[in-house]
Amino acid sequence: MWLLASLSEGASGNALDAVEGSVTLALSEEPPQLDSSRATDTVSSQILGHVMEGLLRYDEFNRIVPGVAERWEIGATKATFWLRDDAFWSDGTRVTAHDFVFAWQTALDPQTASEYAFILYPIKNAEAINSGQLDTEVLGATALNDTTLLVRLERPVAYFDSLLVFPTYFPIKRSFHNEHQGRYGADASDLLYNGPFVIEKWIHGSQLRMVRNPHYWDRDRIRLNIIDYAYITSDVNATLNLFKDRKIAIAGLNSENLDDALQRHWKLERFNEGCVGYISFNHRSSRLTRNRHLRRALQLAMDTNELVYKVIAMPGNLPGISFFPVWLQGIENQFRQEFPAPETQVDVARARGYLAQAKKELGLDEWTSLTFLTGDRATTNKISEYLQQEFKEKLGLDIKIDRQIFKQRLAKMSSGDFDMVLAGWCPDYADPLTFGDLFASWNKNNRGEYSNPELDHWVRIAQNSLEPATRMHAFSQIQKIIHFDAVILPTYESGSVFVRDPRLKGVVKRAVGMDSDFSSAYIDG
Amino acid sequence: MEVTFSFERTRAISRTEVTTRPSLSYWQDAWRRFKVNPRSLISLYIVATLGLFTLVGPWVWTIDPTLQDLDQISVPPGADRRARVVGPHVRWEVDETNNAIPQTLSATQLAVIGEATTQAVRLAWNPVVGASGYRVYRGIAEPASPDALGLPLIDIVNAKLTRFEDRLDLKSRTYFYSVIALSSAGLELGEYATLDVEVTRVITANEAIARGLSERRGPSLIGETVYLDLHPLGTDYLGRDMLARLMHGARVSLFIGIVAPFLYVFVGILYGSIAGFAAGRWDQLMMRFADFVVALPFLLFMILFKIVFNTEPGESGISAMLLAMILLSWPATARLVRGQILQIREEAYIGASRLLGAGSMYLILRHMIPNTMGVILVTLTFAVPGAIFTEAFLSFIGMGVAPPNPSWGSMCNEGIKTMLTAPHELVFPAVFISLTVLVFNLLGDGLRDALDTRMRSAN
Amino acid sequence: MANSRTNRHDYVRYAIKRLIQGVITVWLIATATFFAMHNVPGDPLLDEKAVSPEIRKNLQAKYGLDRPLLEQYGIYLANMIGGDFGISYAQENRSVNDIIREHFPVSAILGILSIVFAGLGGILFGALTAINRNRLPDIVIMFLVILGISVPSFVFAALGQMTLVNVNALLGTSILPVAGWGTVSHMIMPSLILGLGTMAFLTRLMRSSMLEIDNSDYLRTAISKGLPPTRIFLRHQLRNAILPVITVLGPSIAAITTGGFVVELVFAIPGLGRYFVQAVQQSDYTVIMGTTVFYGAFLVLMVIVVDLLYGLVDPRVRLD
Amino acid sequence: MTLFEVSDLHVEFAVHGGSVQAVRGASFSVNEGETLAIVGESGCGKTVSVQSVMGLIQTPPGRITRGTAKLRGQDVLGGRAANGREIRGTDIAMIFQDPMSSLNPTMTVGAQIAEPLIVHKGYSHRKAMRRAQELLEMTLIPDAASRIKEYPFEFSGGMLQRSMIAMAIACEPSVLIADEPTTALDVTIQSQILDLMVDLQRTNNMAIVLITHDLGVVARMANNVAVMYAGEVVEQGTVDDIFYRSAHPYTLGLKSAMPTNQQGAVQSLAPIAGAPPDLFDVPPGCGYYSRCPYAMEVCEATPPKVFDVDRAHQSRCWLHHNDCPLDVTEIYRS
Repeated sequence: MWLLASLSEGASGNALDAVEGSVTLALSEEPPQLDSSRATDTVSSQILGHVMEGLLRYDEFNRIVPGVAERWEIGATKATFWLRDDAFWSDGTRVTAHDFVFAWQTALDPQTASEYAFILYPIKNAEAINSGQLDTEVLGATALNDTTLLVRLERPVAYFDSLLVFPTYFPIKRSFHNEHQGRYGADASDLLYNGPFVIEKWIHGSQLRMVRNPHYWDRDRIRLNIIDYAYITSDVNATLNLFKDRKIAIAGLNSENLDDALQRHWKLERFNEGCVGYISFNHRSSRLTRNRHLRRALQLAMDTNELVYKVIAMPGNLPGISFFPVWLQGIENQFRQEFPAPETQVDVARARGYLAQAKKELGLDEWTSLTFLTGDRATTNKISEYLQQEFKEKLGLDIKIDRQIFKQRLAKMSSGDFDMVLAGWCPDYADPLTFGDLFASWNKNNRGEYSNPELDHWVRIAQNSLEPATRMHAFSQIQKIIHFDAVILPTYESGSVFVRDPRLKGVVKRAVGMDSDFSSAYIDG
Repeated sequence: MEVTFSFERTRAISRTEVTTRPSLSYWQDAWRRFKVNPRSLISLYIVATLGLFTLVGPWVWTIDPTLQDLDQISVPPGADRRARVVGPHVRWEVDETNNAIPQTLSATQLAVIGEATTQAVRLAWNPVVGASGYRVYRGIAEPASPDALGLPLIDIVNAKLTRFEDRLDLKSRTYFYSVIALSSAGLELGEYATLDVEVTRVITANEAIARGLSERRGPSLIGETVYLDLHPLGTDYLGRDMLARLMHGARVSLFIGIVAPFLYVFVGILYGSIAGFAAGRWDQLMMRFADFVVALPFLLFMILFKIVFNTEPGESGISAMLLAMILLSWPATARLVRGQILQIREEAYIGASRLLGAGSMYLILRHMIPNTMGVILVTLTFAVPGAIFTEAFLSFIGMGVAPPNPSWGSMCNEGIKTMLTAPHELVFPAVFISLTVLVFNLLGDGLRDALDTRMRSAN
Repeated sequence: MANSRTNRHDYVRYAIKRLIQGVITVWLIATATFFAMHNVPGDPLLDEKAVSPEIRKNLQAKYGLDRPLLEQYGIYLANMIGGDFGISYAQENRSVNDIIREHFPVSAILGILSIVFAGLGGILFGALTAINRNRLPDIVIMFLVILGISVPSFVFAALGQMTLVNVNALLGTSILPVAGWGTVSHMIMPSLILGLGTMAFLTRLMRSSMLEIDNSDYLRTAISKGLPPTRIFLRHQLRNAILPVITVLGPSIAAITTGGFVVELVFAIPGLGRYFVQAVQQSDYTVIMGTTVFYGAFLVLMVIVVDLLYGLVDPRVRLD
Repeated sequence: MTLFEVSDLHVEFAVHGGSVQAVRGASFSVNEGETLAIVGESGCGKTVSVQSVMGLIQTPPGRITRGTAKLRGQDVLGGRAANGREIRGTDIAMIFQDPMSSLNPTMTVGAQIAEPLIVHKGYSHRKAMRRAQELLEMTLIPDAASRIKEYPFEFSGGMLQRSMIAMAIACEPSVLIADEPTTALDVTIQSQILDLMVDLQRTNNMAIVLITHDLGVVARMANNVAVMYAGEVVEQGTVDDIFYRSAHPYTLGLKSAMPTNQQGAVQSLAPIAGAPPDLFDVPPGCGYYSRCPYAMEVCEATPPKVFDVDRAHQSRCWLHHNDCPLDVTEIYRS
């Protein structure tokens, strides 16, 4: 058994080793799924981003640059990709267009039951295949030859290139996948890599060690030889202690241990994670929160500045104004600069007016309590207790906090067993639509079952148009509806602070895809 | 000198012996020995104080435990509470373009605009040659090197915007703001400029009025120095008064910490003594059932009990938890008591009293259980902290006391996070839990010595 | 005339009988957990991003969740007896067998080490406090015991790790690793922390039972034989006082294995505790069943070992 | 010279509100090969005296305030010689009243017998166990070979007492103190144990200090007798002195409370009225004053001195004072 064998050598090396070119880090949890056709979470995409490469990739300035594809053209109805001839798998064989077709067909195959299959729907017949109406062979992606891939689109997609970076679009070699039937992605030996690194050793729950992939076509660009995730724990203090003990090179901080980090004169860095926290209302007819004036009253009573600056108290977090986060690109530069979001000043008097109006419209003589569903993470506890008290003091509303563990919370969200829920949404791809379509009436993630034909109309436009101006205008209309109809109340745009060993340079943090990219990192001094 | 004795006969028989040693009944003697033992006396005093603290406390210290004071978050006891009243925060209309021509290589003339208060600190500086943006840091000490400028507050991506308003978690202390230019690629350029800023604590007028800190109203209120609410034991992560929360938390934690253990130890004693007394086949069966209960996944069944009880969301699930704890935590005591009973069962006095016609139940209750008192008291004293922390763990998953109501265990859970920076949030609840456990231990010791008849003669 | 004393043959027969009972107990545990698990709301296939009905249908078919509960139970039991604990929902391609094979030994070693720490410490300190009763060592150790049980284990874990970091910083080299697993030096601090609570409990128990045998006649006989105090302590006092301590070792192993979750989290140890709690949060049926059955079996085994140990130490207990 | 002598022994127990003078100046001695019986009602201090000499009482609350104990002239008070050598188990051994609870339940009988040999004589374990088997055989326990491997709960009361004796004589002690060895046993076993003790005494020339409240046992076993009452030795002398020439009213009372087995003797037993004094509040004069039919004023106020009635026969009673008007011989003839 591995445990006894490794009793002698321990993972006690130092965080950075310039000679060996090795970096030691910690992972917040064991990557649950390394089969790219079925991966869903950030930790798995963090690893996949280093060991696999799609048609395109992000460079260190977050620009989309060639990956396995040397050249590509994306039109309204089809896209063509010309693959480079020096892209190899880690077993020395060439990466061909067939590998992409096979990967996408597998992801859409109902048998695979991949929860992220919907991200392939822009490709022709994808949705029909995934719902079992069509056979996988008729997918609109065909390999004309080994190095050219033709993709026919279901509808024009302005942001198709930013989708191709997503793990579900990564290639999978058919023969290898079939050999490892059922166990593809289960262990280091059950994966074939075409990215900058390969997984050399994976001891589940304990260590995941990646080393340089000699077969990678762009290997000269990679300056690190070893990326060793030697510790796996979700306890923030534990990772900080490992950093203090110089065992890992990067550690995340929370508001509680900020001062401790400051006193140690470390190099602190801030990163805007790109996710949006918000209060989601239950718009079902059986719930009080269907009433617009009640939601507007809550909107006017909530002071997101106080929430972010005093309660969350972490740099990198921005007060919630719009459901579209600041980093989203608009036509020329940031969407929020070109289409500023309507803002509300806290106005308790007007809020109470709306409340009284809501009471009349709902025909209530006394307000009953509202159920505020939350998860069990530390930050959500603090925020929910703060909001509960604010709404009680300013509006006299009795809010009951229903704290649930992860799966129970999801069950209640799906069954609508809540009035308000503290939720959050992170982007899948770098386009406002990943936020914009969330409250469309047909979207299953619209757990509050909000349906507004006008909003649906704008979402359709944003989905089908290729014109940036029309799409951005559509998103600004969606932004107005969300605000004035108080569909949801944005609370904060999430950010994080982390400490880094100053000698480790070139680490790129991104809002979309893998959150820290070490492929362009290097050790200096 | 020869002493003469009188050898006259006396009627000796009539003089009956007057016993002078004070005779004590069992309970009197037990009480006397209990009183004289210093440890149990201490425990009685602590019980009294805890009782007062829990029951009378909230009437004396009437601060609402859920009232948040966001100007005093995680404030240690005895912190300075002076604050000056100011108007509400006004948005800082920043003229976008500062088209002064950048001459210098570092952000010179870094200065505070207006007054630096806990409401906002407004900074301005001169544009830097070649800068396409600026990064503002805030440190709590003079920066030693460019790599230790402190907390990065913001990355300004517009070279002309040389203004910044900091409102993040400002406390009344000295901050060291540093500004450094950014290249187009976001890398830090050239020298950093640092400015130390003394931040004074302020409170908005309507907040002061809402908290009743001053009788004045209107303009005469602005500028007045008021004292914020007193928090003798400091405040927690949402500025709520620790003393009030400890008092209200005591009700939940002491109730759970005392009632739950008594109940499930009682069940354990009964179960264990029956198993021990029955011995043979029954004993085997009952012990195997005890193993079964111990091995059940605690968390899963706690959730199940909460569902069974369908406690309203937001209601305190104390009764569900109490039942769940009773049903799941008795085996340890049962196993221990059974072990003792198996030994006692062999004793001669058991046979004797059975000969005198004592029924099984009487035997168990009158003869066997009192003799396991030592062990029972020990398990009891350990069940108390166990119950308190189970409640804390469960309220973490929404089972125990519903937020915003406090309990000692949940306060410990929260306090652990800020252990380094705000230790008082962890120390106070932990001390109170330790006191409760101490009381039970000393009481346990005192009772065991007092009740143990074998100790009767020895002092 | 005298009742017969257990001999080697009895032990083997008794152990086999207990093992059979153990299997039945584990089966009962599995059954109770299975039905409790399915009555708790929450669905293993739910995820943050909602799953379209078709995909949900595929997933349910794949895991057999669409079949009636009793049928699922039958399938599950058949597989379990065949040694196949199924595949985890949350980590689709890892079989529960792998999870248990890789992580159970870690938790077991951690659990056993902390029991050994707790046992030795408990007996040693318990005896120490009993021998010099109401004098300084007694009071000091009693204070530490109270501290040991009234401060939650996650506080001790955090404090323990922090002191390790400072000590390593002070000495310049890391004498004990701050976290992680692999070498023996990784196991010391975590198992010590995990065993603290039980050690405090065993100390009190030992003290109480030592005091009880202080007045016993056989102790007086031993003294009248002029035996040296150490021999009296080892062969007469300790052997009799240890009995209640052994009885409680069984259940406290359960407390330690479940308590392991916190220590495994703080010290980044790849134990089963983490999977145990995450499985319940994720409603990951197969992992819940796998971990519960394995923990249940481990516990039942430990209780049998404790009872056999008890039979060895106290001959009066007839193993029938 | 006398083998083992205890003189002027005072033992006090601290209790609530004062202290109990359990032993108020007891003195007794025994020679090699002889048996001294210490007899008296329960609570007269006989067990406390021997246990305190052997250092078996818990201090606190018990404490030896005065007195000496000499073995062959060497002071052995508290069970250890002046130079620290352990006397207990080697030179002086002890057996107790309740054999059922006097052996360690978790150790085999053989091991417990072998222990003194291993500790004091340096025997190896195997040699000690072989010797233990011989000792058991000496105490007439059947099938000793398998018995040494058995545990105390597998023995009957009589067998346990035999093992206790075997354990006591393991190191051939010169003095065996038997604290009511047969009280807990039924009569048939009782006489076997007493015969065994006599045989062992003869073979090892061992002195026995026998504590009992049964005059029958005294008559059968003792060479000399010490009668104790209320923490003092009120009369001491040879067994014939005590039985036929008793010189203390309490001894008379004891004898009249004992049935005789002469044929046809019709005799009503006369119990001694009243109860022994509470030693918490020691009476000023003679302890027996309140129950003594011949009590005199001097007895009430002044504690009696020890009078030599005969060469080795003393009595602590004012009747022997030459000024005493009563005819002593007349009293004691009955």
